[in-house]
Amino acid sequence: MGIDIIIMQAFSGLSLFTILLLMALGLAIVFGLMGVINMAHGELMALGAYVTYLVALFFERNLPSLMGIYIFFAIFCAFAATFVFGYVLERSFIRFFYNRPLDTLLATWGLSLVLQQFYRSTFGAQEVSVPLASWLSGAWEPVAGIQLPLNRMFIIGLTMVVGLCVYLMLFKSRWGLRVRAVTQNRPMSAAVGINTDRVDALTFAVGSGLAGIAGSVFTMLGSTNPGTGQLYIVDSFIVVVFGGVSSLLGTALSAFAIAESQTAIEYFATGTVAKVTILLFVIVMLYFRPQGLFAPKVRGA
Amino acid sequence: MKDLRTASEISTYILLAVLLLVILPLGLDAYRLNIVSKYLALAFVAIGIVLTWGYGGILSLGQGIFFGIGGYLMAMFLKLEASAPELPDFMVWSSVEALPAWWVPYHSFAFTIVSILILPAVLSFIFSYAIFRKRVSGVYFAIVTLSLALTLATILTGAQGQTGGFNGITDFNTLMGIDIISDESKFVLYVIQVLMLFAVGALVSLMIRSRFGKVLIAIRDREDRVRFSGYDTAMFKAFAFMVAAVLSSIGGALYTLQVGLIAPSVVGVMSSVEMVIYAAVGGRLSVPGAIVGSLLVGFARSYLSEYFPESWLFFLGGLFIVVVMVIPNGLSDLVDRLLARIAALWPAARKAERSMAQ
Amino acid sequence: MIRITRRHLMQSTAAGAAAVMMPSVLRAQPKGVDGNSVRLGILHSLTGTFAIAEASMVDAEKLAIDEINAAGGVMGHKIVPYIEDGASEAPVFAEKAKVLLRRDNVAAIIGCYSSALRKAVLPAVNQAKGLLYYPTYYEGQEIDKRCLYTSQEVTQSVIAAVTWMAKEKGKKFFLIGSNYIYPVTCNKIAKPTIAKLGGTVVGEEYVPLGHTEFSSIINKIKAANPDCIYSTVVGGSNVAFFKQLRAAGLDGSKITLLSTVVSENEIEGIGRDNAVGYYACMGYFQSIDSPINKKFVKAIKDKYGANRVVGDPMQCGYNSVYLWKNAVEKAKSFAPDDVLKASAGLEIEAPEGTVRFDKENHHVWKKVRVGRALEDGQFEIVHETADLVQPDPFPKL
Amino acid sequence: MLQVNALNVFYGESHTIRDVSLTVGAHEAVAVMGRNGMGKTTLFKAIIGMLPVRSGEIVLDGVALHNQPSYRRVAAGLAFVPQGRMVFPLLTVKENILTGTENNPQREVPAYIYDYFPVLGEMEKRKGGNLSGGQQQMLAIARALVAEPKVLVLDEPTEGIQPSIIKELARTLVALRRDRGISILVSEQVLSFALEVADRFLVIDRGRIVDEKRRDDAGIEDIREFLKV
Repeated sequence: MGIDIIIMQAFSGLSLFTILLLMALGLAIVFGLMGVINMAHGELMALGAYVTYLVALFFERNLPSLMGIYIFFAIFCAFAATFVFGYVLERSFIRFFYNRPLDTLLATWGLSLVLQQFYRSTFGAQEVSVPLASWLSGAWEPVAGIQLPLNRMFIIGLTMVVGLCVYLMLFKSRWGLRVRAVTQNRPMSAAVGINTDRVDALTFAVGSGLAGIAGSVFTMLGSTNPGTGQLYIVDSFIVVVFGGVSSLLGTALSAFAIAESQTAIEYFATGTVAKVTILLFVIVMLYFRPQGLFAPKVRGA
Repeated sequence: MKDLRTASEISTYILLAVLLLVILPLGLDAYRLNIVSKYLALAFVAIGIVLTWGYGGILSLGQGIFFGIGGYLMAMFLKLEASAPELPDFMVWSSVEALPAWWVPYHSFAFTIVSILILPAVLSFIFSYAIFRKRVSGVYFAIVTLSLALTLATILTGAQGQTGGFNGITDFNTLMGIDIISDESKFVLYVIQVLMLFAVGALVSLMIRSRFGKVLIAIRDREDRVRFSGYDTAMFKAFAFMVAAVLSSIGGALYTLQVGLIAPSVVGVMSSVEMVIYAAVGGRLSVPGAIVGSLLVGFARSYLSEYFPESWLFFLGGLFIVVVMVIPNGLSDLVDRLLARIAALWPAARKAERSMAQ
Repeated sequence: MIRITRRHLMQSTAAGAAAVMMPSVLRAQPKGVDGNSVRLGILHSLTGTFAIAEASMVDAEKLAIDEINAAGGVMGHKIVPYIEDGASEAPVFAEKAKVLLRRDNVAAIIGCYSSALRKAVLPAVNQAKGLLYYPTYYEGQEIDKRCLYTSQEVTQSVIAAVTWMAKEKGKKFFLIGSNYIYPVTCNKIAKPTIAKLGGTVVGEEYVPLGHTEFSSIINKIKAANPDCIYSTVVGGSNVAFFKQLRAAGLDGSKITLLSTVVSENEIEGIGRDNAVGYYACMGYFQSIDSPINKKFVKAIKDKYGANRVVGDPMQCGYNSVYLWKNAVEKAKSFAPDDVLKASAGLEIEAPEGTVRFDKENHHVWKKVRVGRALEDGQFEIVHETADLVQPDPFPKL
Repeated sequence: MLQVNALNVFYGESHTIRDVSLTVGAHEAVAVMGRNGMGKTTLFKAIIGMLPVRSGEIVLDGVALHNQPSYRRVAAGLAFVPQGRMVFPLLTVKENILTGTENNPQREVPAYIYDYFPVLGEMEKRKGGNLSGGQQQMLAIARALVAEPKVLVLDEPTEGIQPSIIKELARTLVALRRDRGISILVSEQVLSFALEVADRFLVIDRGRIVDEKRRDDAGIEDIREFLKV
């Protein structure tokens, strides 16, 4: 195994890390912070992907000269669409379930079926494909023999930006302060004057919007079909739970750990072995640390 | 109120018995009856879910695991019988030269039956007792079991030479030399299955009414309080979970017999979650409700997908949402409330009558 | 997509009600025939994973039925399609097959996609003494007495594909497939064939079904540095595989990749840009230059829109209806046993050219072609077998 | 100023607060005295909106609040220091205080807060959960104070606090009332503390107000006896 392969493998791990992180960020907010188990989270990603597809179609037909940068509009639209959808969803549906986590799980599972069928009826059962801008296709070759795919580099960069934005919003903004307060003690937050209803709706919407961004970005790597969301949902949950609910840093570390081990195992064994090993490892870890690997030290009051 | 629930449960059993043993066999074609028996196999799982979720507050999204264990073990026996003395066909294609060691005991029917009952019991008890000892909460338990279901499905799909992979195990026609494809034997199986279902249902109903059931309910409502009173709550929960696992396994074995195949998709995440909805529709607090729920969802699935092949998922998804939002305790609760209202009217009505007479 | 007409709905409801009321003995008329119409079952996935492929197969099968009806039907009987959704799940396929055979009493079923689905359906078909046309390429290893296989079985495509690659592109092979029976069998046949041709296999990998993360596999391919990649990756994974392969710099100009599972239909999902320059080996390509194919493609586009493309499984579904019709007319009977008997050696002119049932093994003799994907999503045919290739479902390796 | 009229509250199935009426005037400090389980906390939670009111009214300066969510009541001029403090354990001291400024969002803690509670200034960056009980109590009061309330509602502020800190707490509350002109409604079991802070004393027993005394009333010490029983 040459040094070139080692470098490319390390890069693969890094890339998978950003993908898992992007996937899990929205869920970390919705599930980790709000405690809402949204089984339709994957379908929100699919929504982002379909919006990206529509934006691509629009540019292809009306603004072919701007095809090179459509992806930025697409990511924004995907975020906006899922944000709004998430907001409406929270107000009309999720908020009735705050004290019944297990029921939320079932109801949102039903929602995911409805959404899948909606996509199927609207976009057809076939895969839809989104064109990749020419500056994002191909690979960067710093030295001969090492090719680093440009679209993956783009995703790594974007994830960093998104991660930073989420960090700033949560820890440096008023909204973030409210969210963290509500997370820790909902009734007390209301009793200090925080409009918890609005915080809930906005938080859920932001989490959904992040799913939309993830879905939009994944069109560069994979396929979009009505069932796409199902591929992501369990992985996302595993990343969040493994990292320790209510810790974004934990989510990031857990995504990193899972990604690196998965790519390494995949290289030396097979994809199936990698997947099973990771799943079993996570389950065993959760047995020893049910609060997650990186749960915060200060326990709730 | 409690007597009323018992009364309504007993009358549901009687109605179900009439439906399953008289009306359906007379009214349905043999192939339709076979489809009913598919739902009834799932009803075993639903009864287990009533016990764990409804009364124990433990939601498992991995009942497919135990359903799969039962189903696969039964399929292994049937497949060995079908292909003896050769290797099962999928092993031949996957270049497996000799029968894997863990397959060998499944030449024996007795061993198969025993392991269908014992294996899930042992696995589920060890697993859940360990988890419950850690005081893992409901949501975590749901997600851990969901991941386990995914893991099992991945292993089954991946280990093709040993499990038949994605296609699963199919293509067997006899059980101990008896043809199981013919309508007659399917009918006999059906009757056996219905009787087993009633036996199991009665058993679980009794469990719920026993001291065990009372402690379980107390644990569901205030676990710490029960723990402080000196009970090993983890033991109670694990026991309930074990009973549910064995029921699922029995259901899986019957499913394999009735449907004639078992595959990872029957074991995985999707079907595991769907099993919960059977219990939810019927009422998570009612054992006969679980049977009714399985039948209703099954029928809805079959008929809607026949007449609305493109939009029936809307109905299925909508059903999840409506049940959870509008009738969280399911149909049986709706019926109970209705009965309670009628019962409340009854003495009042009689009193009114009497006063009129005076 | 398919729209169930109101009429069909009422018909099948009525039939269902009748079937429920009537003991089966009373319904002993010729199978599937009522008056001057005949019922044909179509059993594919309209929902779930396989809907991607199967929904368009239903379209092609319905086109064939319309054409036959417009031309006067089968022996004067109009074909009434009975369409059921198997939802990509084997148990549902088994259930729906029973509904079609026993409630609707169809004369034959055309359907199924993956082998799991077919294997779930066959016991029901055998029990009801029905007939199944199976229009998808598959791994062979089966000759069911009540099943007719109208697409290529694995030896027909794999041997042609590998031989062509070894002769034209190089002898170092990397085999990659999804982890299930079809790819495993393909590679089992590919390996001795490659050895016979003097080639070597430098890697063999299987990814879980639905896998979308290929970077480690691509690194393995790079490390092995093969001349040719033979791919049997299926479904949505293909999209990810092709996209990531290209992004990693291994596009069609740098490496030869040939798949036996990618047809024009899949290309639409993979994205034309991503597939350019890669090869596929199939019995049928939309670009086949023959009058009968042009007519077929035009009919599809007229009926379903100018953007529709036609792939191998669609065409095989379409052929299946004609193969059934011709067999019925040859047998002068709708009875499945007669149709089966008449099918041995039956030959038709299909869009892909001559297709002929083997005298014994229920599979078809057909030409096999290698095509190179172009920018418009079509394949340029670069190789075509000289003669019809013999089906050999149980090859001796 | 704050009027509670014929309030009835249920805690689960049990009728915990029965026809309670009370008023707190401008600049007034009122203490609700009672033993554990007599309904003090239920009453206060109902006043701030953490428990629903079955019947009765809560009116602040003519604005009816009993059907409003908690945050509206805070916006109208109530602020709450709950039993057990309930500071946000994972937020820093500064962040904890800032959560109270929803009526007038600020990025910095107003200077007067650290004048009253210098220790909080020193611990600005510590996590709320890592403070001692007394410090948490100060933090909870500071958090309520920055909302600039008309009426400060404190539920058992001395519970689980060292005697030395209790004295400091009493001094601070007196100073707050004097300097900032706010009214105080406090529930207590400790009469000595209440005597320092409040002018008027309501005695609550099994969900009803059974007695009322002023500080200089004869028999004020009877309350002590009552609390002991």
